[in-house]
Amino acid sequence: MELTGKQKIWEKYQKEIPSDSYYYARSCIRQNFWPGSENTFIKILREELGKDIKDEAHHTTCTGIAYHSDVVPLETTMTVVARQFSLMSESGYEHFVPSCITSFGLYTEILETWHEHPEIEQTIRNFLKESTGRTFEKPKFLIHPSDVIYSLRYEILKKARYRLINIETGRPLQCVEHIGCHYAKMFPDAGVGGAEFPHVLAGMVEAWGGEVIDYPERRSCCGFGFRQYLVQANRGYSIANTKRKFESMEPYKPDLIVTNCPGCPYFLDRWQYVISEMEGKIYGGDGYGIPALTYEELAGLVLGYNPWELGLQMHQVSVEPLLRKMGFLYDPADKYVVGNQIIQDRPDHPDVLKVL
Amino acid sequence: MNFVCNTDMTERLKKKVLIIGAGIAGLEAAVQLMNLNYDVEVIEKENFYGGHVKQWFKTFPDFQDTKPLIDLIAGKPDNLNIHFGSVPGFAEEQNGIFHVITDKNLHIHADAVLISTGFELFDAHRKEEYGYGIFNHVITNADLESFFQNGFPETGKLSLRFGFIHCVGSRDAKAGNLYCSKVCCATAVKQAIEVRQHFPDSEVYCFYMDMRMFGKQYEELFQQAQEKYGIHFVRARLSEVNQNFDQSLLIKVEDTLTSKPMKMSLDYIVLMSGMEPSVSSQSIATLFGIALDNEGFIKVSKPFIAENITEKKGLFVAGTATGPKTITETLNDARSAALAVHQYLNSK
Amino acid sequence: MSDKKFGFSIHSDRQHNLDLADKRLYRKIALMEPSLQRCIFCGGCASTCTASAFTQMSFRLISLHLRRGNLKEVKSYASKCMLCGKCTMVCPRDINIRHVIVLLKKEFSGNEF
Amino acid sequence: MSFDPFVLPFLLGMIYLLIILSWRYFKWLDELEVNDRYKFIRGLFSLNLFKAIRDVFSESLLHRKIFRANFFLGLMHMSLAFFWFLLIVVGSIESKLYSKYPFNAPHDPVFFKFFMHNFDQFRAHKYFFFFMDLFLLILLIAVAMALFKKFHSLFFGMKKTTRHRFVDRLARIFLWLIFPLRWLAESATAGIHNNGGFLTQSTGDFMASFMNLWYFEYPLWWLYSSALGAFFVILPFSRYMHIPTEVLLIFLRRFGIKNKNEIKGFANFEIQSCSSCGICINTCQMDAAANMKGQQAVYYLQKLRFKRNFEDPVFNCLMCMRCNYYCPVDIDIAHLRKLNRRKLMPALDNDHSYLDTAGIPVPEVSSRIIFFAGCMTHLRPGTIQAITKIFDVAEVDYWFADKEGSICCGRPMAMLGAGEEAQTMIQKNTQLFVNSGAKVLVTACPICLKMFRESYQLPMHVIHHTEFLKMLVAAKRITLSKTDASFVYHDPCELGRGLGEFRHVRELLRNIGNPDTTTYRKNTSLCCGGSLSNLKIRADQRKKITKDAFEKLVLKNPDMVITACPRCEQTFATVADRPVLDVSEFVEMQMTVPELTKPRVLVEK
Repeated sequence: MELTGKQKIWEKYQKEIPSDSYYYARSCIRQNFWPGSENTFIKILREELGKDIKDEAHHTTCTGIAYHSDVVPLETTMTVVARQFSLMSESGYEHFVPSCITSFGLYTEILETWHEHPEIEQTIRNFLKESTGRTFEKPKFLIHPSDVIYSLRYEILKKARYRLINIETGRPLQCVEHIGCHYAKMFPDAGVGGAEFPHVLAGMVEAWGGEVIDYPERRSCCGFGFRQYLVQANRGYSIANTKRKFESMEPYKPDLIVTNCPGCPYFLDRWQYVISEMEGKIYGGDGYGIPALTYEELAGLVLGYNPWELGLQMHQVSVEPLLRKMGFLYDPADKYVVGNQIIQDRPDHPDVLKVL
Repeated sequence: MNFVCNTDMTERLKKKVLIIGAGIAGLEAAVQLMNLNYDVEVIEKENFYGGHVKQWFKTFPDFQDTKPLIDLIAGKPDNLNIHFGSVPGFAEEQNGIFHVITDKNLHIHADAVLISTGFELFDAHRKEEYGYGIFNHVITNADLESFFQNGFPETGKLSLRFGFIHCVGSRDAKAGNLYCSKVCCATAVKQAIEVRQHFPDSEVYCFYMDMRMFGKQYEELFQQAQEKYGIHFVRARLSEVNQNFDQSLLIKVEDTLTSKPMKMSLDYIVLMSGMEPSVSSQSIATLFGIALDNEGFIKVSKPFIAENITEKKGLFVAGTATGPKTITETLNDARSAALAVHQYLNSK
Repeated sequence: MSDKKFGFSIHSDRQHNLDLADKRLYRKIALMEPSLQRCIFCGGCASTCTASAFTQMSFRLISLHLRRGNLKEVKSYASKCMLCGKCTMVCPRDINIRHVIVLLKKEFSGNEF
Repeated sequence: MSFDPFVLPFLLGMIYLLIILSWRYFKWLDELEVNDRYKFIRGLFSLNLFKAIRDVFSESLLHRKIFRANFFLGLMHMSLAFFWFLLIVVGSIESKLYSKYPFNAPHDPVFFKFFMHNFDQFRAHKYFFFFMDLFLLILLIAVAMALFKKFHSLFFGMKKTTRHRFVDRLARIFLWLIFPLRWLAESATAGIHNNGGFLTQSTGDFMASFMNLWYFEYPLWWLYSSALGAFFVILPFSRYMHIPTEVLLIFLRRFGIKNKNEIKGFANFEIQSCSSCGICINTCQMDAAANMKGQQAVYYLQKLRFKRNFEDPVFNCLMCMRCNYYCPVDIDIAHLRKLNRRKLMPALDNDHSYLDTAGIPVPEVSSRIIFFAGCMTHLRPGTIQAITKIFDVAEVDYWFADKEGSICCGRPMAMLGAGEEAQTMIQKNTQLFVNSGAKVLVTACPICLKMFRESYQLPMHVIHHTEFLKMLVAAKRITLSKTDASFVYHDPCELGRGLGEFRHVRELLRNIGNPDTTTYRKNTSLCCGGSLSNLKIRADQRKKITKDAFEKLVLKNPDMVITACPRCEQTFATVADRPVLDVSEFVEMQMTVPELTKPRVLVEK
């Protein structure tokens, strides 16, 4: 593979990323999938990098998941999004940073639609006026938090206490990066590095010492796919997609998977358990599986945050083997400590997947 | 094909024709016009004549060597005065005389100008998903022709699996070209046979949407490829290329005849790049102020009956500058353009 | 493997992997009847086939599944053939289809396939 | 009973030969089925015995059938066989008369001249000497002709001759040496004891003039005897096994014994009586037109006899049965091929269960006549249209059974030797015909016709549409007008040689014009090359045969080619440069229908 070929493509898809004053729109499902991630993002920006990020409480879900599941019509979603924008401009910000990839894709799609059909924008303005009496300004920049982390990856490197290097072998950790489809597949220019070879996560991994694996099924879907997993009858289709990805990445023996979307890490993590139960197959990590992290968790680990504050105990696939590879000093007992009391009822152990 | 015409034209002042582009179209037109006793001057941006065909290894369907073919067309090259490495910088027309200044500051006054700037091969980089320039064994038809001439890079493995991908940059809205470049199917079959001859125990697949083997002996070549060389033809449209753990290339297609998705690994992928309007013909069109058709080729004044005439008097066009053509069609087009120039200069 | 019930199972991967396809039979038949390689899967044979009026029988699919290594389908289709030879009469590529069918049956009655 | 050591090779060879032949014949006769054995024994005491002897005389000795292929070829074989027979018979009479004792040793007549020198008390010796020398002279001429044929076989009408095996060539050399050696031996003795006839005496005197015969006489007799002995030793393993075996074959045939479904018993007799003469090579179009080697009957029988791989000649044969017709020994080669097709054909394990649920069309109103076009005729809509139009004009009350398509009659599968596995199709079609309650089944395809007649048990009269059209004309249901366009009629193999039907079509066509304007007609008709029973032939080879057959068919440049089989029609159409019509289309053209004044002329004269 010729890296120069990829770099040529990345040069074509450069994206301007503002360096400060972000209006952060939290994700509706990421908080219960990975509760630590969003707080880590805000903590890194504010405490580590001294950025101004507005974590405003009045914004709602972007209804993207409902729109993609055909539950909510597009006009309603547009009006909700318009209200988000009005909250942003009301609190004096111009750069809108939606935490979830699906939202990012939705906002890009809506802004693109308004750009192409101004008349729709006008009707949405009337809807918003009628329903909430609000007006809104379109954000100057719509960027995804992984873009922000990507653009600040070297600042984070300066403050890093660990590298993505395997302590025993000294070789860089083999990292699979999986980009949420709604990030750049629909609007290649909206993503860093375009649709085919996005650079946003690869940039972070390479910056922090890891090595990116380019396995054949790198671009296919992680298995999340909204309606596929909502309806139980379809779940077999969703998990089949995930299985194909793991079959394809297995020869490369990846140490971790980094993602930038709410659903991908969740399904790449949980389906490993289900596949192991159904087919008795575990893809690597000598029986412990391959940990699937969000980029905020990864950044947190590189910065040396306490893994249990990052919420890594919420993962099905144990993260401890990865921590050991990175030489991470952590206290295993803290795993089930919340505040000052220890949680007694522990999740029972799966039959096949080894868990620490 | 040279015929000398010795009518009364010899006495009057010799008229001059400027030909832009010394590909086979330009060469053929130059030779024909010189036989008609015109003074011909040719500008060529490269430093060799023969254009694309010169860089080709063998023609189809008869596997003829291209170099002798070009020598045949060019006849006695020394009395063709060709200015190599020069491009028209400025052009204007006053009462029938074209005044052209090249970027090397060469001034040419001609009674008629023939544009034969040819085509450009579609840049396969633009089909990012096919990984040209990213995976090292993804090559184009042009690369393969040069490999045949100057040898293959060391491949190590002997039983190679080759995959020819038809319609790269042609018949493809994503690549911006809806038209069919018409010669790539025959070229693919020819190259597939050459690969089988070059690597006797290689396995060769061709992935096509339709096999457009329209010319004489093309279908026979296709049958020979199937039966004699055992080349497999799969009706499928390549979606993306990835790389396996062992550096071989994994392709994903739908086998449309069994309506099932299919994948396979290949050692070489040959992208059959199609013909695109060349940048030089577009810049020359703007230079002379003539229009392009909606595919970007030079617009001819009337289809069928005036394919060599542009909307500007005295300005003619020949060859693949107006659209994809085979070698035969290009040469015929050049001869008819020479005739059109001749009729124009006689009536002037 | 655990006996937990999930209420759904993993859909089997419909993607055909040509690398793993068993092409031995196709190569063997193509050696004995080279005209088979000229097949362009136009379906002329399937359209005139007397058996296809009554059941799922198409030599186009036999020729295709043979190349793809799906020998189960090939065997089931070939068993429907009446050997009447009409396909051989309409094939635009002059393929000796009846000979291919008989060769297939010989191979299937042998122990290798 | 005189004796000398030199007779030993002859004697031992003779005894060895008799033992081998009797052992083989006994084995084969033993393989005959029980009722065939009774037929054989009954035959020995019946009139057929004399008919058989007459056949032996006309075939084994005079080789009458070879004369039909080529006069000189016949002459050569006749003179060799018949006069050698006379030499033996007359020789033994001569030696018995001389010794006045009815029995003598087998070698006496052969070496008679060596032992017996003075003949004064044997008054008739002059005539014997004359005839014996005459026979010997003819035999020598025959051997000379055989040698000449080796270098100029075309003179004998043989474009191609058989590539013989080494053993056959060796046996032939010994056979050719026998008579010259006898001649030299007898001449040497005549030179010394002048007991020769006109030929041997003159040669003897001539030899005596320049060499001392005393040295040469004895060795010559040794050579003559060992040539005979060697020939007898090799004979059972060579093509000359044909000499004794064909005689027995003729007897078996006369006694009504026929081929069964296995390569044993009668089949062995047929196989061993093939003399590899090679006549079948020239008649085989696969060789003549497509230059295909090794499939002809002679090679197939050779491979069959010497247990070599005969898979190719078995399946790579058009089964047009031209070699059957031309074979001077009348071997049923097509049947022998079909037997091995059944053996070599893989198990088809057909799953025709889908036919059980397939509906059987039934006529709304039952009619006496069923018309079954046949699946290949559906590829010739012109024929179907013509037949239905004729039936309408003639107001024939018929039911078009396979209007919407049909189940294959099973013959193409049977031709490959897998007849039993076509049972489901046969039963289904039988039900179709029986349910309809018709009395006459008319089909347009000779291939179906042969199958319905031979492998179906149909309670109805099965005829070809040409025969039915003839009946319509005879019954004045349709009237035909003469044509001034010239045409040639091609006899399809399955209808002509296959079923022996030549008369009906000709009587029908005579109402229109002269059908016999080609030398290739009736039994000698050429195969169109489209036959389905050849499994392995390539398309380009087929095309060569079709082209060659068509060119020979239109030698006299007729305006049209008429045939009676959809397969021939379609095959010829691919190479034809003029219209190729089915008989029905031709009849429909020439039919004068009351309101249609002028017949539709296809070719302007």
